[in-house]
Amino acid sequence: MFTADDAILAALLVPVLGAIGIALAHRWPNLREGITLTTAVALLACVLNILPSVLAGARPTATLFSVLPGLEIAFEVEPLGMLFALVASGLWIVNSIYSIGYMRGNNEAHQTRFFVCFALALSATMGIAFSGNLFTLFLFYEVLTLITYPLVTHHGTEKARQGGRVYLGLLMGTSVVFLLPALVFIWYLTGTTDFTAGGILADKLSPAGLMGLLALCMFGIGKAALMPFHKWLPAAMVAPTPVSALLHAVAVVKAGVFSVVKVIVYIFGLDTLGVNGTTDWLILLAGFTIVSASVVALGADNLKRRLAYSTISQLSYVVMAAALLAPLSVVGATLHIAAHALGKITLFFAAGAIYTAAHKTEVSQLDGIGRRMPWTMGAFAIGALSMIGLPPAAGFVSKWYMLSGAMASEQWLAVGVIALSTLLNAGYFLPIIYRAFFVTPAHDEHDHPHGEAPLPMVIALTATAAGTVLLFFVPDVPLALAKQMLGLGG
Amino acid sequence: MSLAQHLPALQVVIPLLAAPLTVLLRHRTLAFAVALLASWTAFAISITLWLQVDASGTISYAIGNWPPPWGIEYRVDPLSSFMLVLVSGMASVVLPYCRSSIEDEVPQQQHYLFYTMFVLCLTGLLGISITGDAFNIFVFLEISSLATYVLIALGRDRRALVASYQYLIMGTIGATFIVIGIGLLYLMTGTLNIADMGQRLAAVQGTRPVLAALAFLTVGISLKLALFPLHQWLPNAYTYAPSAVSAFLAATATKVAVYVLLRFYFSVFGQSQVFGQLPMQEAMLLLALAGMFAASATAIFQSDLKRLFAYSSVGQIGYIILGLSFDSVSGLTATILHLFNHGITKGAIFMLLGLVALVMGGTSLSRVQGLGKRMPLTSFGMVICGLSLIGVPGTAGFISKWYLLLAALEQGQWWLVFLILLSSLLAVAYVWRFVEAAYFREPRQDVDANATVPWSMGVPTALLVAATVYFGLSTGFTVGSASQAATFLMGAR
Amino acid sequence: MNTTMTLGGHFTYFVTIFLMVAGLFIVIARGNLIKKLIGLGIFQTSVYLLYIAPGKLVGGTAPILSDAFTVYSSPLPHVLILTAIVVGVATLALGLALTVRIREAYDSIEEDEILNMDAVPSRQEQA
Amino acid sequence: MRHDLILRVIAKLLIPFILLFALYVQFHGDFGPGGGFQAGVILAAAVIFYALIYGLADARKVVPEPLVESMMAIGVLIYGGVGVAGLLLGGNFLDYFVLDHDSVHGQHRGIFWVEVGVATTVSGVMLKIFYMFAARGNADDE
Repeated sequence: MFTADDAILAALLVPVLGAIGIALAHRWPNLREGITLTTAVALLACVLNILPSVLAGARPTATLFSVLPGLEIAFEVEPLGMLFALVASGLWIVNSIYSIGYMRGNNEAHQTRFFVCFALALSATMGIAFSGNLFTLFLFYEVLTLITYPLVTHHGTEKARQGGRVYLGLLMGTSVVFLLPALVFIWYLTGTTDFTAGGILADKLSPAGLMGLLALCMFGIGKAALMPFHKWLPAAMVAPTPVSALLHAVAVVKAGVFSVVKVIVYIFGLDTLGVNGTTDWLILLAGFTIVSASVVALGADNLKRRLAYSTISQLSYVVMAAALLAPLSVVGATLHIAAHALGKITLFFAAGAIYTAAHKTEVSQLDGIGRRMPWTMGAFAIGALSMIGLPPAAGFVSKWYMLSGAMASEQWLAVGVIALSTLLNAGYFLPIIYRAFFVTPAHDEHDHPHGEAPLPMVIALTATAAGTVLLFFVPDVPLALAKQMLGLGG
Repeated sequence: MSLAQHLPALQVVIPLLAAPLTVLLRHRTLAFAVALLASWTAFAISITLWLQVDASGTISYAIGNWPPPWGIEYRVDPLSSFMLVLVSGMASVVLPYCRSSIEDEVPQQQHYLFYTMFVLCLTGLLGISITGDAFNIFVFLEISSLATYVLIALGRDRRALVASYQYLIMGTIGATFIVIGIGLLYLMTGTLNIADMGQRLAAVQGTRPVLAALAFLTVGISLKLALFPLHQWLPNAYTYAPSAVSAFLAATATKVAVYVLLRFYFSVFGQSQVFGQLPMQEAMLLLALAGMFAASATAIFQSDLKRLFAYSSVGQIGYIILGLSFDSVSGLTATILHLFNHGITKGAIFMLLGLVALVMGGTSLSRVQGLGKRMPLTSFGMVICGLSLIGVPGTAGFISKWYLLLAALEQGQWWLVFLILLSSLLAVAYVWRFVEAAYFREPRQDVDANATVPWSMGVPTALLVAATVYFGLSTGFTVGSASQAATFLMGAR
Repeated sequence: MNTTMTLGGHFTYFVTIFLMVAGLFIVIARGNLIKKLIGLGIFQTSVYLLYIAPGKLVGGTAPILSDAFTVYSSPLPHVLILTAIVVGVATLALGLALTVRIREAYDSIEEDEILNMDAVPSRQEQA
Repeated sequence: MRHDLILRVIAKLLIPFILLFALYVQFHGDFGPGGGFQAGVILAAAVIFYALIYGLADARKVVPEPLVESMMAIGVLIYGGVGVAGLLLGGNFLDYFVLDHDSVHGQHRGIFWVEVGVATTVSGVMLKIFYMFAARGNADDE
C-alpha cells in the first residue's frame, strides 16, 4: 500500500535514485536525458499522490530518526509545503526539457555533473518543502546550498569561481551566523523546533527578544535575498540559464521565501507577532528592497541582471506580505510563490533562448527580435505581465490578495510600495517588449540570421507561459492550499 | 576466576606486552599482525569496559593488589571509558591503514620498529586514560610522547627530524611542568592517588603551593594539548610525520591531553577552586577565542594541506577549551563531545591526505589540483570531513557545535554565539581552498597515472569518514557518554 | 621563626628554582641543539631535587623497620624520581639521537642555520 | 684501533670482576641497596668498556646487535610475565602474594623476576644506545 506517508520518502528518494542513474548512464546522453525526464515525472507523480490527502485536511508525516531529543529529522506535509513541492516538481519537468535543449544547443561541458546535481538539488528542495521542523528545514537548506554550488560554478572559469564564492559565502555565512543561533535559541527556549499551527513561541519572549529572533531568522534565510544580503543572486548569474531558472524559479529563492513564510506562520505565529508591531521594521526593509531593487533593475542593460534584480524585488513582496501578518496578505504571499515561479521561469527561459539562438545578452541588442522569435518573445511578454501584476497573468491574483491584506490591515506604506513598484516593474519590462516587437533592428555587421531557439526550449517556455495564464483563470488548488494553511476554510 | 574483572589491567598490559613482541619478531608482517591483534583486543576491551561502566558505574582496579591510595589504582569512570574507546578505536582503524601507508614513507628495515613505537604510543595513551594515579599519568604521558617523537622522526622529509626535535623540547618542558605540578600537590597532600588527592586538597584549598601547582599543571598540559599560543610544535609535527602517524596523533594525542586537563581540574582541584581562586575562566575563554580565530586564519594561508589542517586542529582545540571555560555541564558536554567528534573527523582527514600523498605524490595545494577527477571518492570524503569541521548539520561537527552554542546561550553570552559562528566561517574559507583546488583545476601532468589506493588503506579511511556522518546523525553513544561524563565530573566534588 | 631560619629551611627550594630557571633559560636562549638538551637536562634535574628534598627528614633513616629508629625518611619520592630519571635519560638519548640525525641531514646543529636551510628550498619549490 | 697492551690486559682482568659485581648488585637488591636497574647499567658498562678497548667490531661479536635488541624486549616481557603470572594464579595484575605458597615467599619470587627483567632491559637499552651512537660517523671506517 503506497500511502501518502510513503510518498514523502519516495519524493526524497526518487531524485537521488535518478541522480545515481544519470551518473551511471553518463556514456549514453540520450539514455541519461531519458532518466532525467522519467525521474522528473516520477517525482511529480509522488507529489501528486500526496495532494488529495492534504487537500482533505490530512497531514502526512514521516520521521527518519532522532538526532537529539526534540531534534529529529522529520517530515510533515502541510499546505504551504505541498504547494511549494507542487511548483518545484512541476517546473522541474519543464526545466529538464529546457535544459536538454540548452545544454546541447550550447555544447556545454560536464553535462552529467549538471544533471546529477540538478536532480540532487530537487531532492533537497523536497526535503525543505516537506520538513516537519526547523531543524530538518535547516539541514536541507544547507544541503541545497552545497548541491547548487557546482551548478553555479559550472563553467569553472575564474569569474564563475568568484560568483560561486559570493554565492556560497553569503548563503552559508548568513545561515550559519544568523539562522543557526536562532535555531539553537528556539530549541533552548521551547525544547522543540516543530512547525506548529499558531507558532511555538507564544509567551516565551519579550517583544524585543521576539524582534531580535525574527531578525536573526529573516537575515539568516539568505536565500530570500533580503537586502543587504542579496548580492549572491546577481553573482550567481554566471551560471548557465537553466541553473538561473532553478535558482530563481524552481528551488533556491523559493526555498528562501518559503522558509520565511513557514517560520513566520509556524514558528512565530501570526498572533504572537501581531501584538506589538514587531514586524514593522521588516515591512520597511522589505519595502525598501522592493523599490531599490526595482530601481537597479531599471538601470541594468544586461537582461539576466535585470531579471535578477527583478527577482530580488519580487521576493521581498512575499516577505513583506508575510510580515503584514494579515491572513489575506499571507494568502497572497503563498500564491505569489507559485505565480512568481511560473512567471520568472518563463522570463529566464526566454532569456536563455535568446542567448542560444541569437547570442545576445543585453537589452539594447534586442531591437526587433520579436519578429524572429515570436514564440519566445510572446512568452516573455506574458511573464513580464505577471511580474507587473496585470491580468491575464498569475501575478495579478497574488498581488490582489497582498493589496487587499495591506489595505485591510491599514498598512498604507505597504500599499504605496506595491503601487510604486508596479510602476517601476512596468518601467523596466515594457520597454523590452516594445523594443522586441516595434523597433526595427539597426543593421549590424555581427548579426547573423537566426530563428527560434531549439525546439525543446521553445516547448518549455511556451508551457510555462501557458501555465502563468492558466493560474490566473484557475487558481483553485493553490488558493485552497493557502487558505487551508491559515485555517480560513477552502 | 573470571578474566573479566582484570580488564582494566589488560587494557594497558596487552599493548604493552605486544611492543617487545614486535621487537623480538623482527619481521614486519609478524610485527604488524601482533600490533593489529593487540589494538583490536584493546578496542574490544575498551568497549566492554564502557558497557560495564555504563551499566554499573566506576570500576576500580588495584595493581598488585595494593589497595588505593597506597598502590597504583586503575580507575575507569564515564570519562575515561569514553576516552579509552576513542583511543583504542582510532588505533584499530589506523593500524590496518599503516601497513601500506608506511610502505614507501618509512625504510623497510624499520617497519617492525614502527609498529613497536605505535603500540607503545597506544599503551601510553590508554594508560593515561585509565590510571587513577597522578604520577602514573606522567609516566604514561612520557611513554606515549617518546614513542610519538620517534614516530614523527620517521617521516621522509628531513624537516621531520627538526619537527620531532622541537616537539621533544616543547613536550618535555610541558611534561616537566606537569611533574612539578604533581610534585607540589604531593607535597601538600602526601598522596598521589587522584581521588584521595582531591579529598585531601579540601583541607589546604587556596594555599599558594596549590595554586602554583594549578598554574604549572595548566601551562604544562596546555603545551601538550597545543593550546594557542603554545601550539608551535604542532603544525610541523603533523606536517612532516608519516601520514598514518599524523592521523593517529591528530585524533588522539591532543585529545588525551585535554582529558588530563579535565581530570586534574575536576577530579583533583574541583571546579570551585579552578574557576573561583584564579581567573581561569577568563584566561581559558580568551585563549580559546584567540586560537579559534588566529589559528583558523593562519590555516587559510597555508599552501600545504597537511599544514592547513594542522592549524585547523589548533583552532578546533580552541572550541574544546571554550566549552571548558563555561564551567557548566553543557559546556563540558560540548568539550567532551568535540573531543570525540573532532578526533574522528581530523583522523579521517589525515588518513585521506595519506591517500592523496600516495597517489598524487604530495599534499601541497598545487599537487592536489584536479583531485576531484583523479580521486573522486577521496575528494568527496575530504568535502564531507571539511563540512564536519565547519559544523554543517548531518556531520559530527555539527553536534558538538550545537552543544557549544547551547552552552553559550545558557550563559546568556550572545556575543560568544556569534564569535563561534564567525570562526566557523573561517573554516569554510580554508575548506574551500581545498575544494577549489580539487574541483576547478586540471590535474598536473607529472602525477603518476597508475598509482592506486590499496584497499587496506581505503577501507579504514572510508570507515572513519562514514563514522563522521554516522555520529552526526545518530548521537546516542556520543552525546549520552559525553553528558554522563560531564555530569560525573561536575558532580565529582 | 626568623628570616635566616626561613631562608635556611627553604634552602633546597632556592636551589631548585635556580636550576629550573637556568635550565629553562638555556633551552630558550641557546640555538645550539646540544646546548638546548643540556638545558633541558638541568631543568629536569631541578624537579628531581624538588621531589627528593622534602622526602629527607633530618635525623631520619632509611625506611627499614627496626626498634632502634622512630624517624624515617619517605622512600616514595626516591622511587618516583628513579622513574623520572629513567624517563629523563630516555628523553636525552632520543634528543641526542635526533641531533645526530639532524647533523647528518643538515650538516649543522645550530637551530637558526637549520631553519634557514629549509626556508630557502621550500620557496624555490613554490616558485 | 691502537694495540695498547697494558690497557688490554687490565681490561681483561677487570671485566670479570665488573660482571661479578653486577651480579652481586642484582641479587643483593632483595636485601640491601641495589637492584636490577643498577645491575643492568654495570653489566652494560662492562661491555662498553670492552668495546672501548677492543673496538666496536669485537664487542659486536661478543654481544651481537640482535641479542641486544632481544634483551630489551625480553626484559619487558619478563616483567610483564610476572604481572600476568600473578593474574593467572588468581591475584590482580602484578600481585606477588599469589606467586608462591605463602605471601612472603611470593614477594621474593616476584621481585626477583621483576629485577631480572629490569636488569635485562636496562643493559640492553644501554648497549643499544652505545652501539647506535658509536656506529654513527664511523660507518665509513668499518
